[in-house]
Amino acid sequence: MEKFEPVIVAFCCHYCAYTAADMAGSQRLPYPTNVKVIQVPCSCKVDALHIVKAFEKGADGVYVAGCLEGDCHFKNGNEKAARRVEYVQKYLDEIGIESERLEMVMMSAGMGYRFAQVATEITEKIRKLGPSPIKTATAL
Amino acid sequence: MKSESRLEKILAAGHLAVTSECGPPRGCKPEDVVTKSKYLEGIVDAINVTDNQTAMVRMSSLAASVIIKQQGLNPLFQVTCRDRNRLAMQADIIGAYSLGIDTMLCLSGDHTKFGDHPQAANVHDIDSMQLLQMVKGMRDDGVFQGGAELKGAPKMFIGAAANPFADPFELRVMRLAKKIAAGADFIQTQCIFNVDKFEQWMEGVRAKGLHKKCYILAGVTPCKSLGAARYMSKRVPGMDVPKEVVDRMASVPKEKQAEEGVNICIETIERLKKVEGVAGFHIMAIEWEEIVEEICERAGLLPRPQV
Amino acid sequence: MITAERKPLEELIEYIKPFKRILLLGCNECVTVCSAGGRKEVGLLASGLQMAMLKSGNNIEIRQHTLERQCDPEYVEELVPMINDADAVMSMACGCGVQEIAMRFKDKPVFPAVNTTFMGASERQGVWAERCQGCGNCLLGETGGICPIARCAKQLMNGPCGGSVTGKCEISDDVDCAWQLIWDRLKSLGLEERYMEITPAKDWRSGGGSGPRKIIREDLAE
Amino acid sequence: MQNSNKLQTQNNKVLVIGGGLGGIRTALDLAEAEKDVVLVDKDYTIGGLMTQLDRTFPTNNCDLCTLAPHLSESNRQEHIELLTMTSVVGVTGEKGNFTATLDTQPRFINLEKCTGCGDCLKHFPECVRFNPGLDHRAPTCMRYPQATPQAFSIDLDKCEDVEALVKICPAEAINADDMVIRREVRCSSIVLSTGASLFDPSELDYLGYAKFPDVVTSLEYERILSASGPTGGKLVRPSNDKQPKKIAWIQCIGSRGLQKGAGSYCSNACCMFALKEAIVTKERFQEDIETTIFYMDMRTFGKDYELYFERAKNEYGVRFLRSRPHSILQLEGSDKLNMIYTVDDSTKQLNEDFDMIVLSTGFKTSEESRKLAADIGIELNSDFFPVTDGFNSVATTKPGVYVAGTFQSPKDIPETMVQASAAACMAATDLPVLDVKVEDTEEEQATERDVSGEEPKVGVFICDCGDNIGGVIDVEALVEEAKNLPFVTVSKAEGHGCSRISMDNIRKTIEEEGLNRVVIGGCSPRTHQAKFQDLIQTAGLNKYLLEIANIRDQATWVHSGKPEETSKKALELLKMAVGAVVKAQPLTDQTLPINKNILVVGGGVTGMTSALRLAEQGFQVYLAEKSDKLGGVARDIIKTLEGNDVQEYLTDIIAKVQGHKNIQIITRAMIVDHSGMPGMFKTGMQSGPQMFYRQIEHGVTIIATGAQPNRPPLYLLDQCASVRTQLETQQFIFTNPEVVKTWENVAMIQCVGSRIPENPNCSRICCQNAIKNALAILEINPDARIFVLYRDMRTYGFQEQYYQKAREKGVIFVRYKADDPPVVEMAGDQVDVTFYDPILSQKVSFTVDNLSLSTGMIADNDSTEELAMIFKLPRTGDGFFLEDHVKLRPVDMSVPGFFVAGTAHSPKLLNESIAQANAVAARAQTMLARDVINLGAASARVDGKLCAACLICVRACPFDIPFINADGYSEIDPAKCHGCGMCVSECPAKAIQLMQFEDDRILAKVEQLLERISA
Repeated sequence: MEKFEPVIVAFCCHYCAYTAADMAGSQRLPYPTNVKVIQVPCSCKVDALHIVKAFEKGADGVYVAGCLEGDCHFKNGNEKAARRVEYVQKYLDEIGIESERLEMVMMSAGMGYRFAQVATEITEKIRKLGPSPIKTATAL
Repeated sequence: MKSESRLEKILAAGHLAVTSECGPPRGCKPEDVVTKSKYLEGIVDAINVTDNQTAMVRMSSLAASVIIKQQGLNPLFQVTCRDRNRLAMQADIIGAYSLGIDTMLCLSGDHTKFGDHPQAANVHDIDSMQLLQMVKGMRDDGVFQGGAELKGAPKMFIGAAANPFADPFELRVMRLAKKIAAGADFIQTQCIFNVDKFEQWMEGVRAKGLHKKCYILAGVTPCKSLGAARYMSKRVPGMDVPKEVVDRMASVPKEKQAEEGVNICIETIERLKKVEGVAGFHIMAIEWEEIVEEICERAGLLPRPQV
Repeated sequence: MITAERKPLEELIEYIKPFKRILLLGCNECVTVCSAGGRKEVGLLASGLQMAMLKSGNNIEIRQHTLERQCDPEYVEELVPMINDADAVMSMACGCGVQEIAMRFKDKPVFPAVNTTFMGASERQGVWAERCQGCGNCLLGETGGICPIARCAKQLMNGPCGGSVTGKCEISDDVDCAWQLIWDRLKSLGLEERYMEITPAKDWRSGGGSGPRKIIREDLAE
Repeated sequence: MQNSNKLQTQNNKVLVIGGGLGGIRTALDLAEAEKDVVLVDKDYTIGGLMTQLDRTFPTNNCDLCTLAPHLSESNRQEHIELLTMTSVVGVTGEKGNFTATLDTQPRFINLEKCTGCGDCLKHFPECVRFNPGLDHRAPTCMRYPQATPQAFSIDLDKCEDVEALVKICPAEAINADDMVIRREVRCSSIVLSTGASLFDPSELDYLGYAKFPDVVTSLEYERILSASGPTGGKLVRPSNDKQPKKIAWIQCIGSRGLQKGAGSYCSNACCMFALKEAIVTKERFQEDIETTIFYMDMRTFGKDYELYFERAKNEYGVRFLRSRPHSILQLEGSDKLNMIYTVDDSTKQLNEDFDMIVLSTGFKTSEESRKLAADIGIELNSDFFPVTDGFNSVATTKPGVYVAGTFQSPKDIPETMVQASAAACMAATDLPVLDVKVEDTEEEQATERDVSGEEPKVGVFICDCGDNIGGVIDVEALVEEAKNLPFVTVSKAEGHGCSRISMDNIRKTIEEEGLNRVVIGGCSPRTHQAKFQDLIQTAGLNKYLLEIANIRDQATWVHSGKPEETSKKALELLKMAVGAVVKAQPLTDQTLPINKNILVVGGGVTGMTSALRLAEQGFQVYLAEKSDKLGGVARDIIKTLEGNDVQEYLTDIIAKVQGHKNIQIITRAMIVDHSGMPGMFKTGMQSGPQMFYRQIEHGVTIIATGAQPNRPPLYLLDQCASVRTQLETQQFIFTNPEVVKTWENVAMIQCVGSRIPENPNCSRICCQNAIKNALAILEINPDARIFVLYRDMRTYGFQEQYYQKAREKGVIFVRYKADDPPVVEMAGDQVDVTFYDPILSQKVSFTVDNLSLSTGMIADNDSTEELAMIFKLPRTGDGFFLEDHVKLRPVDMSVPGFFVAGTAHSPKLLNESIAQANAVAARAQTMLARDVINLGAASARVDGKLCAACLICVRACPFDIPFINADGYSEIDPAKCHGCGMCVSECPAKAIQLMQFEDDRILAKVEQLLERISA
């Protein structure tokens, strides 16, 4: 079997995380290619359904990236998103998908280095976890 | 006289009554009931027999009451609304009376959540107020709760509980009045540690003349240890153990704590004796029945009067 | 409204294991409002079941549909074209909805996906609390509009037990003492003396004590 | 832009000097009001001090994302000519007709051509200015992706091979022959917002700043905390890179005349700055770190600042010591800093070790600013700050020249923003009023093609962005692969996609091929979406039929050394974009016509000032006052601390307001209803003695309802004739000087009814009030003995000088503690005051002839509550109206079209209220200058058929926009929706969609990315 390269979806809020990704870009901070960003206006826009669907379609990892606590452009969307992520993590456990495959992270717009660091750490973590059980099951 | 109850006689004669309690065993060991009740022989006027206390299954209060009765002592049969519907309760009351039990206490009962069968349904077909009404109806009017006539009415001396420390405080005197209206002949209160608050409650009781309408037995408990004091202050709902009591327990070495607990209890009794309307004491020495004698002795409650 | 909570996935998987094609049904009434069985939860459950089954090597087909109301036969009739394609139905409606499906489609297995919990109100976003037990003989008029049967852990009808502390019930700090609430209400209505009236033992026949209940409005019933 | 050919000869512009936060605000306010601005800054990018801050008080937010749009916006404004690396070398002329001489240093980069690709930086890092300031001792400039202008600057002195450098630029933007350009700009008015420098503590040996690396200034500490700072946000001691365990702040360094070279004033912002740093430190390390602030008076007088102070004390456990540290030493062999200090009024010397010590250094004006002031000819005070008008703090001694921000006086960000807007307002009054508006922007609006019913035809255009994309991956190969994606009709490489030629090509291709969807593979939509939206619009497509795949920032820039994987990822990003664009639907921006009338609620000085400014600009203003007279609280004030005559000012402005043809005054007005949306409000009110009902239509609402003097029943107030509020005291002094002459003892008690649990905030105005009255009493009766019993003297800014003067004149200041307040008893006509004297360490008692209580101001809760309900405006816990953004939008409210000014916002002085009134006028004009408001298209839309009316969206919305309408389903007003999508993701019936971010569009991305796997 070829080397496992996880597919990771990163839902990034426009105001902080997506801007931090741009920041990582302009500072040329490297991170693995496995992370694919989907832009949302606020991390609270990320529906539980989007996350679950991503896993159903075969994502190995998903993370939702919002602003730092207290910094949400829409008052408290990021805190709401964090609670939702926790809820979906429990559901993933029920389904039999390791909840560590889903994460909420927070960063400010200026934290390019953190964006790259998070992307790297999460990719490493998922790599260690191996392919998502759903992916394995569909491959059979 | 409403009944043949020894407790009623003591109270009616104007003596300070003394009751204590005895938790039935968690198994078929009638000798345990005997041992525990023997500690109280000649010390108290009636022995409360708890009904699945703290929602833990024990020998039925009816059976344990009968065993105590067989010892020639006076059981105080406790009945809670938690475990039985009105049919079962009335059946037990008739049964108890038929076996010579003439004094009872009507309670709501601790919630099953706290016991060893949290899965069990809480019956609560009727509440403690309605239970009082029901027993009074059986005794005075000779009818079942459903309206049918009783052939031979149970002449019970009817008790109820009161907790002067629970909230809403302003309702606590009214609630007592309501229980009296429903049929309570005597009252046993929650353990008193906060005497100030109890006095405040009694003031309200006297203002309404309730102490003249029923007998109020003030509940007291000796703390066996600092841990017990802390537990009661923090964990038992509706229990008011002021910080001074806990501090006082904490101020003595461990081996002296039981002694200190007894001291506090006796001082409390002495203080309560001066409160107008207190007709006696209900000494709850949970799993420490042997200490009751010392408390009564030192509090000047012995020997018990003969009636 | 009627409130419900999704059953653990494990239990649901056991139900559908023998089947290949499942029709997962939501209801746009109470269970939507309490976020237990609306379109969104149907989507989440469909996806979750699909994945859980895949993991155990079963590739099943789940179709999703949400009815306006599952406890009315006319709405249930909508399902006729879909029902034949399904080996079994799993309903996210309350117990009433599940039974309606079972009655209408006699030869189709139907399973509940939620536990119907209580009749309640939404205290705030995401929090629902029991308010009524449908005793059939409402005494809210006597108790200041707060129900001691549904909201007192001991169903006390004549006042608070000794476990009421600072407005909370002894069974949990999260539960308000119903009698504290009743008393506060009576006070603010100036009806304190009402407390002194003893509520007699309740007649439970109206509360289901004499078997399953039915309401018939002669003027409407055909 | 430097090389732009715009005519420099018209005098209908405003020159704004200084591109910090304040300068940007001034320029934006003017530009949005359609006034031309020249904004100059000596640095090579704008942003000033703000860009160096980590987080700002009192919300502890990182404000970059709020500030950033301001910065890029300023670049897009056609009315702003931005001249960076430029300084003003001379100014001649007068109001209405100034000529400024400007020198622009060579950047060696042509901004018109530069795409910000960074190739020059990559190859010649040593000679390109882009790196963040990594030396925490010399914070220079923080870089952030929104840098404006988005271009680099070359330091040619450091470049060895100029030719090679020039060649490296793919856009041919490097111009080695660039040189200093001198030009003249004519302008009607000038705004100085050059900011201030910070006090340099190096000279103060005893603080050891020059000797010990672990002694830092507060700004340096800020940089250490900052994620973009030298340590990447890791808090470490500069001496050993280890995390400190104990940190101390020392306040008032360079302020209050305390040190050699210090200003005589209070620097205003340092207390909050230190609190914020201590709190952020505590937030990050909790128990792990001890924080102590050594202070003289905690001056937390701003809106809700006192609560922040309380939180620091009680929630975060920051330790506060009222103390003046004596010296800082480092003992032999120790790596700790040893501080010797005394506490409170004790003389005992204490000794304590710290790992780091932060010096809260104050503001001072820079030599450059002083020189500029001299060149322009404005007067400076003894502390080298401009002398300004007593009632208009932005007006200098020279007509037509205004000043804002920290160059005016030391201040924090919100006050800087207020003054910046106020300066914009004043500067605009000097411009010639233009009657005819030039309509030149709408000329080439192409008609939009109806694409509904068409099969999607997607065009993919991939930029190589020079080497940025093309140098990493094979763009041609990517173009070929993109051709195979579903619905893709055309796939092309486009060089620099954002260059004029490429844009032209794309437009032609769209038209020729009849494309109906466009995907750009290039850089960030954050910077380029608007540009490409404009482009496809000119090609006849709805601007929302566009997706941008950010293959530069998210692929080629960040995966160096892995060309193969990078290509794969770029293709995946394109696939996702194509999948999503296929689902895209044409959307219409929400626009609303604007009603240009203004309703000002409140006829005090604030309301009148705003009304007058707007009326002068030709707008129709309705001024509603609930009482029967104009003037408000100012009617009871006689003079200001500085001695200016309030009554004279008031009489004057009332006359002007009453005489202005554009102002309609409605007295005894009671607002009863309100409806409509921003730009087209309807407000109903009852007015006049008969309470007639009338309705006013207006586009903007200004809340200037003021506050009321507090009158708590404390210290015998209203029980004893010789107890007076400070307001009453002032009146008494002026009307009964002969009685004042007889006074032997006078006491004043501060914080009466303020900073207490029931009213936790500081009333801000009382300390200066006490000083004002104390000085006035001494003027009449120099022998009077005056005790001021205080908790903290909060004489911020230049008020400090009057505080010092009062001390010199013998006023006795005695501090009392909140838990041991003074006791007063009636003693006949007099009053006995007993208080604890910390110096004598005992209680002392005096019989006083007059007791003045500093009772401050409170919100007029009854009326603010009702107004808040009618207008749906948020309020603070203590009943003041809440602004939209505490720092950056201090007079805008969260409901668009609403502004707040004066004491309705929080207690403040008259001139501070006037500044806000002017600021509000400027902010209102930015809205009123437009004919319509564009609200964008990203709003939530409810499908009524699916809605279960569950109220979940109603409760979830952070802005309270959804409601259940008369038809029984949820309705969301697109004009009010902020577009976060919270309701969408919470809706249990899936009945809501957020336009532009519809679920199927997001899921299409997920599916496209993972398609290969599930297939």
